[in-house]
Amino acid sequence: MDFTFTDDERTFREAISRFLMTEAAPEALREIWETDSGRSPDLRNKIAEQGLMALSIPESAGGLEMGDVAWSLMTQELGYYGIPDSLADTAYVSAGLINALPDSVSDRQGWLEQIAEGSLRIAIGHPVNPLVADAHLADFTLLAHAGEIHAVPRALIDVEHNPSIDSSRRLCRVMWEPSSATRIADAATGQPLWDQALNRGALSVAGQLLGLAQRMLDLSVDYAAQRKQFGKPIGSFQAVKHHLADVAGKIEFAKPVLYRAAYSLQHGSADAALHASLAHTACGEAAHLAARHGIQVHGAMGYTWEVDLQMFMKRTWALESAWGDRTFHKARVSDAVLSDGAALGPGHLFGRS
Amino acid sequence: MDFTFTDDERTFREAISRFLMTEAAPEALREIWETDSGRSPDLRNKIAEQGLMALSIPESAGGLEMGDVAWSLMTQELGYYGIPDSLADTAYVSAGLINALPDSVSDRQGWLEQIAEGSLRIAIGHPVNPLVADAHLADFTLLAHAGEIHAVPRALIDVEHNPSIDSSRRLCRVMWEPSSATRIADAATGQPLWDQALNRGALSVAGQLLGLAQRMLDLSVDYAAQRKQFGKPIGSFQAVKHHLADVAGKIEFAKPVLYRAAYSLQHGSADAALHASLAHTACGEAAHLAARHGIQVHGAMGYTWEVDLQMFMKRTWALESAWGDRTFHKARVSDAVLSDGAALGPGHLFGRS
Amino acid sequence: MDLTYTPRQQAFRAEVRAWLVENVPVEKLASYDTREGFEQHREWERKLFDARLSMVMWPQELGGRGCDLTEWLIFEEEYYGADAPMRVNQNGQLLLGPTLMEFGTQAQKERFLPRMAASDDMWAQGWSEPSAGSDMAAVSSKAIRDGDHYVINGQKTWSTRASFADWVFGLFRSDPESSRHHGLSYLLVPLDAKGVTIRPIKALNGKDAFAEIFFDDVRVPVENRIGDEGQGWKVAMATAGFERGLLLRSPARFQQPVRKLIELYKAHQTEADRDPSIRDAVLEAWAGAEAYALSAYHTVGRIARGDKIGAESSINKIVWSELDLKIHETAMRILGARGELLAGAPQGGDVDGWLEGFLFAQAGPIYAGANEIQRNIIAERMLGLPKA
Amino acid sequence: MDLTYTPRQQAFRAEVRAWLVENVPVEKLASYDTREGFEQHREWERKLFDARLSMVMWPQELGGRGCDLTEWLIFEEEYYGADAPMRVNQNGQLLLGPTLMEFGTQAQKERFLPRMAASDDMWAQGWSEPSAGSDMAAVSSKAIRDGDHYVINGQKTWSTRASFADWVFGLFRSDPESSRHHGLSYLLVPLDAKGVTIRPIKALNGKDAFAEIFFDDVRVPVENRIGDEGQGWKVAMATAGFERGLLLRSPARFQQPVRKLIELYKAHQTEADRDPSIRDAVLEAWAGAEAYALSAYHTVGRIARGDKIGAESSINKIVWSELDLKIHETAMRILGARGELLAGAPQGGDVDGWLEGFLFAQAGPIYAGANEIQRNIIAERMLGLPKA
Repeated sequence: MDFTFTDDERTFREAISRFLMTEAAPEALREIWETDSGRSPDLRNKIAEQGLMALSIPESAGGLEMGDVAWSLMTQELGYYGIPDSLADTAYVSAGLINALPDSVSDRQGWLEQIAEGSLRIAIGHPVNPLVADAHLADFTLLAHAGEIHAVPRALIDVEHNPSIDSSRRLCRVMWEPSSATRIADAATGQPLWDQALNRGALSVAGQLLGLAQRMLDLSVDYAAQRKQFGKPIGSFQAVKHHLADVAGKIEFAKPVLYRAAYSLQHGSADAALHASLAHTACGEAAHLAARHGIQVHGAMGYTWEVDLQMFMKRTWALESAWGDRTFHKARVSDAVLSDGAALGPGHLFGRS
Repeated sequence: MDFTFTDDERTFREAISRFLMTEAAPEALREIWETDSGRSPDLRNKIAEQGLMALSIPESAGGLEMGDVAWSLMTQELGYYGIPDSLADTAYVSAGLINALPDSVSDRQGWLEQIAEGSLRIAIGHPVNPLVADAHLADFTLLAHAGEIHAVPRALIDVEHNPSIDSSRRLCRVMWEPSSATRIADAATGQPLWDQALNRGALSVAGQLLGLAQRMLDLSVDYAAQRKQFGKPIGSFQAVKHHLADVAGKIEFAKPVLYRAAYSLQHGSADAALHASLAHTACGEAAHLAARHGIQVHGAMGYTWEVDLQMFMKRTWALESAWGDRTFHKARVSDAVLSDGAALGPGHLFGRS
Repeated sequence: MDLTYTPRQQAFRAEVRAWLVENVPVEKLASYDTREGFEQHREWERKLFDARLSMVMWPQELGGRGCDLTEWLIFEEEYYGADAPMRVNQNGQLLLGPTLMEFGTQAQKERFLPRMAASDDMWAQGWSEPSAGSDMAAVSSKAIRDGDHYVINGQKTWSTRASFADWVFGLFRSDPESSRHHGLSYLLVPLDAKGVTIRPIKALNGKDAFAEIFFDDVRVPVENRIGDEGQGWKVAMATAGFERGLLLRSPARFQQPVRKLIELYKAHQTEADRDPSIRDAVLEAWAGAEAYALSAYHTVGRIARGDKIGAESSINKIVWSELDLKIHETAMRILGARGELLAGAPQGGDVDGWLEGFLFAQAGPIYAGANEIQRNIIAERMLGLPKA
Repeated sequence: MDLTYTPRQQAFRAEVRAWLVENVPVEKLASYDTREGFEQHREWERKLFDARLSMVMWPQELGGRGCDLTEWLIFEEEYYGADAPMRVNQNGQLLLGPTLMEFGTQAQKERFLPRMAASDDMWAQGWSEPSAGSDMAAVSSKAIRDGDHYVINGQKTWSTRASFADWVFGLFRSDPESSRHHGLSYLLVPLDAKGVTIRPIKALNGKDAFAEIFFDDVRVPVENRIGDEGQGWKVAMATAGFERGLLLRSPARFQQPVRKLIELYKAHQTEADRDPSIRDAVLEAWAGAEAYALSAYHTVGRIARGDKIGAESSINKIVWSELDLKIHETAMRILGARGELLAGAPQGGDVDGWLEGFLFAQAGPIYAGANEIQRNIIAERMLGLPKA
């Protein structure tokens, strides 16, 4: 029993955090969002140079062969710095799915190598998401057809843009025709991989939401410590303190929920779905509260476009319902916990193997 | 449209309040609870002298012929001063039921007169309550048998006591045999009266809960203004202020909900059940919050037997589930609001006539 | 207690309803936080005024109908029930209007009120300054007397839709030696005056919902002052009472979205019921709107009877702002993944105005005095707890 | 990260489980807030001690087994999972015990710790004074040095079960000129000493759960002092850290009632589901207990790795106390009208211990530092916000 991260994992996280702090400052993100594609190939290349795209790629394909547990730290950084969807969708969720494909899929090895080196952008159209993020500029999109997995090149899809309140989001309705040429897995192979991808997507979002929560808390603490009203920093008022203390509490207690879920997924636990859904709801609650109390503490400033808080709030409100909305995940938790013979109570914390 | 009380109603309320303030102080109540019966005939006689027992009795039977609207003020006083169940059960709920009986019930007029003069104590065993309050010392108990109404003298029932956390409660399981001798209304007549009695009982409890909430708020404000910690009255700390402000808000906004329900009941509105259930939940929430924040503000003192707060908290926790628990009333609200064709939205506030 | 409407009240309701059926635009107006939408709303207000439905409580001679508060509640029920456009000139009509009626000279009333009711003049408020926030007395903008003019220098901020408005009203420090509540004067300033610069502030939704107003040697004549010189605080506070708070957010404004929330819930019930908290939240929202409306009628009755309404207005502010959040949070939960889509997104479906409403609801607990301040007021003025 | 138990941990779990199956009393012990129940619990503690299961983390030579925190978590899971009796001597074992281990002399350790582990000595704590509340440094009870004794005068209050206990520990002002945190000494006082008077304080449930302790010229020898004279505050604070907070409320203590709450809900599901918030609250309670347990394991891992745990203990306190309230509130909602019945009421049915637990849960947000204070600590020490 050791519920901690390795030194490697922690060191890597710190490096990524330092890197993003300078390379993905809010001003830079705002500029990127103003572009047509909403994405910066330059930033993405730099991130790939840091090795992040290779995180969970097997060593045999040039990767670092870490897993969901390491991603549970990295996704927090992606959230904290508001990194757009395509990165985690490619390097974490799609990479996980492709890695689990049978060797018989001829492109598998090549794709993994390209992901690791940062030259491939993949969108993923899981049925739980009504729209596909970043399909407009992905090299190909992984799409589902009755359980089958299709890898559909950009040229073979039509996209219809759906603007989101989160300016960093690029959501597409994808129109396409399934064919044997695009199919890379039949339904028997594909469905379990889609199920896994759902859990991985949910954890990706959970980690990002936790990072967003921390970012909004940090912004709010800074603001409350500086902003004065009635002759005092507003952060000295008990009401403000208690708002932010509650956010800190939610964040601290959501972390281990996320980490257990990542571990369960990485180790193929039978409870992975339950744990992932609980993580999605716990991190979502933390982020939702951080947004609410964040704007409250910021006062009217928090309601403006120019103060950075808005970027992270809006991303929170968008991601809360990504890879399964709250209703979806709460229902999965409810079904599992209330099922006959569910293993509950002391001693059952780490689930079935 | 006039959503206010008459001068008569308000004057009477103030008189009752002044009377109970001196005659039903907490020390006196504690003494009464220590007695075997848990009731004080002396206090009850004095209350009758004030005219309260006669409040909704017709003038022809020596009463004041006021109605549910007036009772919505009086029940708050009963709650504020922690007056035991039998008073409202007799003078309000049972009196309402008896008053609605057909003239053919020979005892009807006599009972009304005796209620008005304070010489009759009636318990009422509505099926919504698993136990009957004060049946052990009632002259007779109104009991239901498949919709029929029976008035069963004390001698014809057996009671089994069930101690409550609220020391003022005397809850009895009542064992009895229906017979034609005790039947005062058949099912066709009786069922609508039982339904009305349920609404009246719910309103009786709602008013008392609101009074309890106000009492707990007042006790907490007094305590917070006097008690010092860290060199200041704890009432000067924002957290304490906000706790108590929230309670005040709940109370203020529950009042008109109660008053509308009383009006609907008095005027036989088709929405009386919905309005009564909403009042029960709104007043219950106010009282529940007043208890929680009350004990929090009182700190360890609030957890003791000797500080009066406990009397009103425990009565709150008991009454919250009397005459329909929260689940029951929320379900009635839900059924009505979500029913097809429910009249919702602006302009439908006062319901169907 | 009589909870029925008089024949006169019923007739008024019928008249308002009939007029609205006839006149409410079928197509939704553009957002009034855009120039285009602002002018569309001005036109609508003009139409309301022509039907003497713009300010129903104002006296006949000012273009109103002398309605009482109960009739106003009825008007609002019909207005929101008909999904009529949002009111664009409320800062003038609800904040400045009553102030003028109480403190304005006859000339001022005649000059400003009818044009305000008709929205010929659109008003922005100038309460906040950059370092003030919820502390309304932190005024540093100066208005120095120069003969029969004041010369204004300083800055106001958070002025709603000032980018499009015609006039601004606010407090200015006419005694430069004074501090806090003292030495302030209540002035009306045309926004096209020389020396006025307006810088829009983009809101969360990217629209120019607010503006900063800079005053650089702006000259306004003394007849633009309401009340006495140096008495601005008293003037501003005198009409900040309960009634105005109620006018700002009529119950119908929440009853109507709750009705729609219930419809939204029913349309998605099978999915929504998988999270039982949604049905509960829908019913809580309904109960909240009911309680808010009942409280309004109750208060109107008490006002009519002559009761003084005090810190209850702070409770009101907290209740409606939290209710509005609850309504929109719940709608967003029901909409799930589609909730983030902007109006006009092809896959938006019945996302409708819920997202915009959700964003706007975020401001509720902040503006018009942050809810933390309101809770202090309740605790100190209503419950008598000691100041910190 | 490795979330599996080692064979050694599994074997320990199996051993504890087997022992508990064999030994946990079939009939529930009487409440330890009564003299009778207190002595029943003392007997049970003695039995635990004989099996070296009383203080599993204490060293072998003090009657423990030198377990680490993970093994302790396992022990607690089995203990609460077996519905074993509540621990009656925790004030001594968890508060004074670690203090003695860190600051006690060898002689003090040998004199007090084994008897504490065996509950031969039952300990009451003497932190609070009548005017102190959450302000622990507001100590006015005096302990004046007189040769090799201290002479104690003053009063302590809120001393849990002091009516039945053998000893009390607490802070006393040994320097009469000092104030606040200075000049305090940490003393151990036998409750049968001359000059000690105990007045029980009845709790909400009518039981003598607390007491006031009056000291009237009570003489205790200097060897009953822990740490240096005047250094009592440092001694008291040094062991008030996270670990102790965790020990006070192990996750299993909430996982077990949540398991029962789910059973209660399922037994009443048809009725309970008529209010959808009940199912939601049941699941929230489960999620809360999971998160609390996960946080404990995570923290234990971090402590093992050498991380410093700071203001997180304040979060812990808030979380478990609010979780406990939620669990019991929800149970009371499910029980409805029967919830008010005392244990032993003929119609109580499965009301069981829920009411007692509900009452006790009310104290959670108050004792061990009120939650308002904990939130201040989080904001100031963890987030760095300025003091008021």
